Amino acid sequence: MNTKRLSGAMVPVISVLLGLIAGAIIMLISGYNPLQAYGDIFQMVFLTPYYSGETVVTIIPLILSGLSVAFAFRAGLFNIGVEGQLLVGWLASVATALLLPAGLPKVIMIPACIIAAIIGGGIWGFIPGLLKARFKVHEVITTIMMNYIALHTTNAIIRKYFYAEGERTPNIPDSASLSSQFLYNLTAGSRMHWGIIVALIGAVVMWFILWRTSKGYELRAVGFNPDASLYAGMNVNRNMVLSFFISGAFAGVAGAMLGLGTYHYMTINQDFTGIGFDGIAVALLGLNSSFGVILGSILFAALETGEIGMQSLGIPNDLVQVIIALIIFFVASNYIIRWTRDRLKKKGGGAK
Amino acid sequence: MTIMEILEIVIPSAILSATPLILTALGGVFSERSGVVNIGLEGLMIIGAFIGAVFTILFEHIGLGAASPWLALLVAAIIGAAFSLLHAVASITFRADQVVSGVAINFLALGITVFLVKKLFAGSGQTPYIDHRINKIDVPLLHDIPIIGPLFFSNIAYTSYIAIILAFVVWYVLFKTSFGLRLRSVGEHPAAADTLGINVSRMRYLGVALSGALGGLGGAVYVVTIATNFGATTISGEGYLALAAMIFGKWNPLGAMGAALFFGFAQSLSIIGESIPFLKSIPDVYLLIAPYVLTILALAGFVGRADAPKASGVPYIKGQR
Amino acid sequence: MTYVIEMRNIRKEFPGIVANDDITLQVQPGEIHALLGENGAGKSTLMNVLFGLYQPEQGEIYVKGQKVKITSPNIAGDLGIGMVHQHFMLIDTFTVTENIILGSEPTKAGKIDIKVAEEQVRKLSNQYGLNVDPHAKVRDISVGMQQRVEILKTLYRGAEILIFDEPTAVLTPHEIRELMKIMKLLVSEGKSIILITHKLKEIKEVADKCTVIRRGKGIGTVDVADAEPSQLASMMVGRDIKFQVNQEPYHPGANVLEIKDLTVLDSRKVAAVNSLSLTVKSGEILGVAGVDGNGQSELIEAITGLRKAASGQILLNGKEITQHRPRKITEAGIAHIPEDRHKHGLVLDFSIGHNMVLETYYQRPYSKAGILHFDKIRKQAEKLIKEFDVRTPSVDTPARALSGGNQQKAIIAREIDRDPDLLIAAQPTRGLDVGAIEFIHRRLLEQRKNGKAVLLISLELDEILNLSDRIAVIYEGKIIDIVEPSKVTEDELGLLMAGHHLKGAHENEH
Amino acid sequence: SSNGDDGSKSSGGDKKKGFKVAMVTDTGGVNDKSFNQSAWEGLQKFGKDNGLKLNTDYKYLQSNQASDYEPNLNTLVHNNGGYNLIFGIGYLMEDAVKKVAAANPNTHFAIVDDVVNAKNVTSITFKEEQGSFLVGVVAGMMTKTNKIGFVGGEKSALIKKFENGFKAGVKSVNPKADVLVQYAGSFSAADKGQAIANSQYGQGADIIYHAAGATGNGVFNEAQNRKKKGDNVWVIGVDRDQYDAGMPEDVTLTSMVKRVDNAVEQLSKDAMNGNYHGGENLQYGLKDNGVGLSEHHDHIPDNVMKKVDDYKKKIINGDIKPPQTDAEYKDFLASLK
Ligand SMILES: Nc1ncnc2c1ncn2[C@@H]1O[C@H](COP(=O)(O)OP(=O)(O)OP(=O)(O)O)[C@@H](O)[C@H]1O
Ligand SMILES: Nc1ncnc2c1ncn2[C@@H]1O[C@H](COP(=O)(O)OP(=O)(O)OP(=O)(O)O)[C@@H](O)[C@H]1O
Ligand SMILES: [Mg+2]
Ligand SMILES: [Mg+2]
Repeated sequence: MNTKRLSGAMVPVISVLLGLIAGAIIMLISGYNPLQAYGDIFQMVFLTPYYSGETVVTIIPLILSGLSVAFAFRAGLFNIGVEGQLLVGWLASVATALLLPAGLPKVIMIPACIIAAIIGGGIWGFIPGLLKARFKVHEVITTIMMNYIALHTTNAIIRKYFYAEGERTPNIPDSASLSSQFLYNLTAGSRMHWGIIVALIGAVVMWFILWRTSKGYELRAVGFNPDASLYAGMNVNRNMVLSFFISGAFAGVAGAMLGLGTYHYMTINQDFTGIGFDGIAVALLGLNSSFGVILGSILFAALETGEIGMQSLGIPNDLVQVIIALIIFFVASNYIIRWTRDRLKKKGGGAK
Repeated sequence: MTIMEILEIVIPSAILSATPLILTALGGVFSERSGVVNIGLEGLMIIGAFIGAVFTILFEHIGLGAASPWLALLVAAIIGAAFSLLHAVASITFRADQVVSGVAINFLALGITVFLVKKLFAGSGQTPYIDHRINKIDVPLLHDIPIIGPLFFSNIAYTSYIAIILAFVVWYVLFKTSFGLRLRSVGEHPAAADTLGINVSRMRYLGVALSGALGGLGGAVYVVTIATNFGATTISGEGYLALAAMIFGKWNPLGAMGAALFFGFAQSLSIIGESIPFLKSIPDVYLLIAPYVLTILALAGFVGRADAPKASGVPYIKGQR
Repeated sequence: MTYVIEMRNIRKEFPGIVANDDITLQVQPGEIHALLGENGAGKSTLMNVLFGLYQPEQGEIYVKGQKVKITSPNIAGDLGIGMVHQHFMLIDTFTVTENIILGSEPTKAGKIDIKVAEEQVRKLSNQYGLNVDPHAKVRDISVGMQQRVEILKTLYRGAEILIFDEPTAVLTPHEIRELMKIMKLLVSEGKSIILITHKLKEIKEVADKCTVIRRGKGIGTVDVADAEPSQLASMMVGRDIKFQVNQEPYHPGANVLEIKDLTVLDSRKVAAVNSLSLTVKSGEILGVAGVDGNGQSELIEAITGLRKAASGQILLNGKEITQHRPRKITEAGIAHIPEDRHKHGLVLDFSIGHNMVLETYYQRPYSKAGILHFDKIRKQAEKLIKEFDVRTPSVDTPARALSGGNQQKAIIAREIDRDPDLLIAAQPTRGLDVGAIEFIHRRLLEQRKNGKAVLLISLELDEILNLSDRIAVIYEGKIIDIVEPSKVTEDELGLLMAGHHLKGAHENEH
Repeated sequence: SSNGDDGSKSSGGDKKKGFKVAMVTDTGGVNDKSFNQSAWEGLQKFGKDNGLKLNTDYKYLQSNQASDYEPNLNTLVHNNGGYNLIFGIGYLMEDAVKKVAAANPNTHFAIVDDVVNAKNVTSITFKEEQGSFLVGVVAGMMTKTNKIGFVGGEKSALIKKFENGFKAGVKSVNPKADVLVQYAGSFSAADKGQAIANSQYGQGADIIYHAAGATGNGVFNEAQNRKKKGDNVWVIGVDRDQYDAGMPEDVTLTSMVKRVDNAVEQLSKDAMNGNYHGGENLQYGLKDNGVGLSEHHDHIPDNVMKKVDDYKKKIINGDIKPPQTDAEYKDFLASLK
């Protein structure tokens, strides 16, 4: 039993290794030194406090975005709408911070902003959920459409109600900020903030809901087999909507992390942040488990921070994209790994 | 403006912007009808757009003149098909989760093309402009027909007709030929097809390759009729819209075409809206989101449930029960 | 003499199991050769080898004396071998004709010549009395017709040797008799048939020879004319079989389920159940007999809340439960063994343990204040697994990995353990072997003995006749008669099921 | 300051002697055919003219996401022994420049297109409304239909300067002309650019001025299509000389260029000579040739060019102050009557 589970977890690990090897080959072909590149990335991300801190800054929304996608997947739903939910959550948190009296203590302010993001992102997830439950509209289309609606609507709201020079909202008051002098000093001036605690709590919450509560049992049952769930007396439609709400809420909190931690304001966005799409990859890399999502996010963030180092070596940063894509491919095609392993076993071990 | 004047602006423009979506959505139909989900349409369009730009420039360079964009379309279809084989290998041979593999295609396409653009054009993030585009024309004779002439035969690119004709061709192929029957059979019930001696993997490879060809074509058409060069942001979301059009159109080529035209129409309507006096007072955000809201309303209101091909997304493993 | 088919010493392994172990099968031209064996004996596997879907590890195959290597169904087809699979291989959304011609379509300039195809189908259909509608979509036709489509598929390809894998499991007695006729017609036209079944009666009726397989090994081939059914049965199982029969005295109690004038629409908005009335009393098994598709599924769905009733009333212990949500109905005391165990009965990706609390997970002691208590769930699962002899490596094994029989036992354990006032058992033994059937029948009878009501819906007439206290015959959404099993023959029941009233006028002839 | 990788393994040490300058692009990247590219061209010219070494003495870092701005700036603070002057290109980087500058008081920064008030930051802004006014004069005089189009990318304060300056220029020379204004909501939606251009030309406009980045590609495309069919339509390009974008149909009437390159080169020179202009806001307008018409303007007749020069003088000597915002435009219109 245990060994079986272990080998299941080996698949992403091997995929990551294969992806890095493939990336190395591309670098070699293009005339770069992969050892130096990976060495620099490692050195930067793990040994240089500033970049470690910045990596964490990237990790935070990524974990939450990955959780959002993974949660939906567990409930049998495909949420491509994280981008939109994230924008709405971002705006909801920043708007709340700006509208509440700045003098409120942090213990009220920050939870209030995060709750606003949960509600905002949740509603943005709720709508496709409702449309699917009520009208059987395919969630892939609605979530794509909702992304664009979120992009334009949040921009318009910022322009109309929260505009500050520089095409953004004003800064949130310090009482709503997740940043701290302690982390700033610890990481030599990076933007690392307490959102990492929020993200980790998010991971625990997802694990707890799905695996420890009867509601989670229901959500998973509906995800795997709606017919049997209906037979067993579960309200399939309500669960579908709830799953989408929770998924959207995670995405919304991811947005809040940008607003309360990374930037302290919201910009008028010309395009999507990309965090939602990365979240899909992270969720799949992490086999839709909380812990896996955390590991996947670390890998992604490390590679993204590493881009800065690669640029300094003159390696086009798009190579990182390619490596990430290859890793995803290898994870997806995990059968290739099993297949190879079985081949090797057959050759090596002979008949049982 | 009179209604006719508005339509004369809106309809040709809707058809033009719908064209890449139609082509790509048709590709999606092929792939999903064969049982392979293709989230990677965006990536296939990116590849096509890249090839469309690079090869038009190359062909112009070697003196092929006005034929350049047309030949580039051909190359884009071929390379698109070749690139999509990655998705095919992963999801058919190696039983990958097809959604994941599609997402990987999207990442990979963007990474590789931008990387190559930089390699090819001295560090530049985008290609130069192409000189020879596929232009919008007035179809001789036909554009003089009253009413429909100005709407459907003026200010239109031949690629749009090609896309529309292709939609009918794909429909014909899928529903009237033995190839189509076989392709659909492996998407509905691969085991049944297998027992009748149909090579499930081969049909699925073909389905995916055709989606690559059409997706590549879609991306290239976008470049040679609209964008005129290629950069990282040239294709941003069009592939996802094509995916939506395919689902909206219920996996039917003609439905997909209708949905893509609907998207195009909604967008051009929202653009012309700003010039129509009584719509002018509406804040522009409403017009910006109108196409997406309309789509959702249309789906919820009268399109309703659509059933995907039954075996779509499920790897076929011989002999598994 | 040359055999039309000779399979010599076939061995086929699956990971961890030898499905066929040195099996030899010899079929003579123009005969119906039965292949008999328990569930999992290896019958389908052997035929899949013959049909080119599996490659054997060992052994040789001869067709009409020629040694052949059948590496794909195409080659099997070229050799004149056709197979009607146990699970129909039909594409729902295609028409009958499309299903038949798929893979060898008549074309004209690349276009399928659908006119020619339909004509060919019609001709074949008439020639063998198969009576199918070439235009109909497969999802709209009856199971019996679907099977005839499967037969046509093989004939269309010019098959000389037809393999039927458990063709009667899903048919009504009438349809079975039709099928037997068709098979006899086919052999009289010179074709040879291999018939897989575990029904001895059928073998006696049509087969010439019978090869018995047990646990992957060939036990022997006998002339059917010389063999007693009991002999075949013990060859198959390796021991003697007792059939369960309802022999205890019948003392019905109060009405548990009362259905009054119930009308239910099917997915196409047609009344599948048509002002139907029925009562089930405590201490009785009420069997519902009927040809598949006469409203049985919709009736059950309406009772259990899975489908809305259009009109009428459903009362449980005198209390109205019409239009209630499934959960309320379950809690009111109805348990349900669903006819499709994969679709409704189990979440295949959950462990078998978690499946054991599918309807009760939210109640104490399995969950308190919304938090699951895994120790309690595990205890319950272990108890049920033991009590009902569910063979599974562990409580944590995914339900998917269990065999069909064991999956069914798990569902029955779960449902009976809830001690329901009314147990609805829909096709509880479909596709199971005699051992498993015996077990399940005993459980149903126990329910009755404990004073509970059982509503048994089955297409197996034997099952209905052996277990029921009363038999309600359903036809076109109505109960057209209620009879006592001791006072009716199988033939009479068959007539009723076809809509013919026993006494008096023939109202519903067709 | 104490943060980051100080990269001292590379040559380091002689920081005082060798002047090093670098820039961080916004997400548009160094080849956006717009201000990032222009800035990099300026920096390259400076580097070559002064014999600096690419990638060590002068370099750029590209930002892939908005969240890269800060780490990229910080990297340059320490990379290769630290750069003396670091440019942040684009208003999107305002906040990042402000923060990093505050944390690194010994490094000099410059921001293009926005203002950061700090001792060690030089702000470079352009008077886009002045250049736009001049191309507005061109359009106002040359239109045959009295309909002119303006296509914007995102509706931002910056792009509003283009719009209002342009409209003011048009109205100054041709009060009867009507300016159709439309924003695409994106700088990268060529299809929308084309659709808007189609709509504006379709409504009779014969000249369109775009300030919409790659969205403008669609505007050019539409114009080229129409020109090919014999319509006499024009596009006015933006940011740099967009002559090439209009070829081969030659639809570029002129472009409103913004000499980010000159500004970057000039500031780099000054800084190398010890004058960092710290805390100053350097505004480049017509006077400094920071904005203006591109060299390609062959299709503009002399009388129009003369008028343009007249207005240029008036703007330079302050007789005319082209409006930046909607409110200023309203006032400007009123003053015309
Ligand atoms: N594809 C497969 N992979 C692994 N094991 C298999 C496979 N197919 C069959 N088996 C196993 O091989 C054995 C023989 O199966 P087979 O289907 O031939 O039995 P059968 O005699 O047809 O039974 P039934 O009466 O239930 O149809 C069973 O134990 C079955 O579980
Ligand atoms: N495709 C497959 N791959 C792996 N194992 C399989 C496969 N099919 C069946 N099995 C295994 O083979 C065994 C028997 O399966 P099968 O469905 O034939 O059982 P069955 O004959 O219906 O059993 P029962 O006697 O309980 O009715 C089970 O343990 C099942 O898990
Ligand atoms: Mg079985
Ligand atoms: Mg079988």
